[in-house]
Amino acid sequence: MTAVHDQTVVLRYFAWLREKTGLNEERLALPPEIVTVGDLLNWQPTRGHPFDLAFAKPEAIRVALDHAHAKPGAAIAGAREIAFFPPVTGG
Amino acid sequence: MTAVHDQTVVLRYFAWLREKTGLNEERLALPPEIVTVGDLLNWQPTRGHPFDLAFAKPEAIRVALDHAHAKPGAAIAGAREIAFFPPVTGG
Amino acid sequence: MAVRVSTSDFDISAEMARLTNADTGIGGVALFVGKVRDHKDGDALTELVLEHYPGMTEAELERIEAEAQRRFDLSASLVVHRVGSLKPGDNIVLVIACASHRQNAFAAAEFLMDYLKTRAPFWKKEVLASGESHWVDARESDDEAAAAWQTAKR
Amino acid sequence: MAVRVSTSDFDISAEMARLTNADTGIGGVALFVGKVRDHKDGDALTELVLEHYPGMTEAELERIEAEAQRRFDLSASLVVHRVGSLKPGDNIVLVIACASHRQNAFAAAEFLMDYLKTRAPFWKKEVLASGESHWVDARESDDEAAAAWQTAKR
Repeated sequence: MTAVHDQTVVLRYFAWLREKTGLNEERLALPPEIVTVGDLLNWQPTRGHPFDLAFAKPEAIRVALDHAHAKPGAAIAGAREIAFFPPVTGG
Repeated sequence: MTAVHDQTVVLRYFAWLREKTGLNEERLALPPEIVTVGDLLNWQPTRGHPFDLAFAKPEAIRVALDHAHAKPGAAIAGAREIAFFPPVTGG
Repeated sequence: MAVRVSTSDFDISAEMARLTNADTGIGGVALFVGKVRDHKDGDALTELVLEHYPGMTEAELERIEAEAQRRFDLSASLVVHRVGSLKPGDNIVLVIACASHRQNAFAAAEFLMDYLKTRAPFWKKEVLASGESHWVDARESDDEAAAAWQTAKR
Repeated sequence: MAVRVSTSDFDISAEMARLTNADTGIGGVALFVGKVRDHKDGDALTELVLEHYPGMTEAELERIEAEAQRRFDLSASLVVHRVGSLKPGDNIVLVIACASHRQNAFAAAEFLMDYLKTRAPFWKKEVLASGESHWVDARESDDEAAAAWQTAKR
């Protein structure tokens, strides 16, 4: 990784996360201290209402980086689209 | 079982047993000493040509009594239709 | 619950609709279609002739279906098996198992096929491109698949 | 090999014909259809709303299908999943797996469903006759079914 880069990403929300945040998606620059998916899940509720409620139980939330499932330890560097959603229930 | 009874049955043949015997079915009175399916399988080749050839390997032949699979030890008393065929290969 | 022996082809969508239309408690439907393959080992196959034992076939299929119903709590099921002269690509057999949940539907469809293959009185004769024809031998692997259900948990 | 997300229903016979018409080496076709059930525990269900993540859904279904192809040597396969507003009795999902023999076809169809249920980004919202609605919780049994494939022989 080179020293400074802009972590501007699109964040997307689905199912009850979409309803609780009131957002389909948002574009923003993430703070540089956010390195992993886990960092991101812990940062979300610190943004205040409605993110404090929507992300009150980060362990119940799944994350995808650029359309692929990602675990809490995964690095977000380079991701352009990050999605938050509950465990899937299709089929 | 009462003492004397007529063991007149219909014998049916399928697949290569039908081809080797040249018979779809025949009606006959079985000798009274034939008690089980195994007895019947051992008796068939003693009838001479073409039964000697068709029943040369009785262990390769399956038997049904009145439309139900029967093992060599099963008693044939009361059966009205007895069928002979190779192991099934449908599906 | 129904079984049918037929010389003509089946319409999968229509058969499934007939089973499920009346029952909206069905959540999972597993289906299997067996088809005539175009080769046997190295040789090209030109025709498959299916013989059966009328009367016993229906009786045996009904016994197999009743056992599947008992084991897997099926909402509905169907077995259709064709007989007569078939060509490569033709459908041979259709099995449909409907249940509340997918696990029972899948297990029942596999059970029906495993038992049908080892107990229902059908026999296949293969006609090859060379002109040679022969009755198909039963496969030990089919007997083993059916036997495995006898020691299965349910 | 194909995946499709659709608001409209599918025709099972037509989909299967499209997969099998070109390939007479196919001997077994296993299919699964998931349907909307009319109740949830004690309550009558009036509507099922299916949301998904366009783009990721297709990518994930393609990954699942490629893994099934690798494991089970499939001749052809298809996954169709509906989204939007569905009613009791409506079809939700169709999976088709075509192989030379039935064992691989069955195993692949089960694998596709188990993985689809735990990895493809779809979410169900149930609307009950009482007017109450809620997002469906993921089932632990589905996670266990998918996890079992990771320790399976093949």
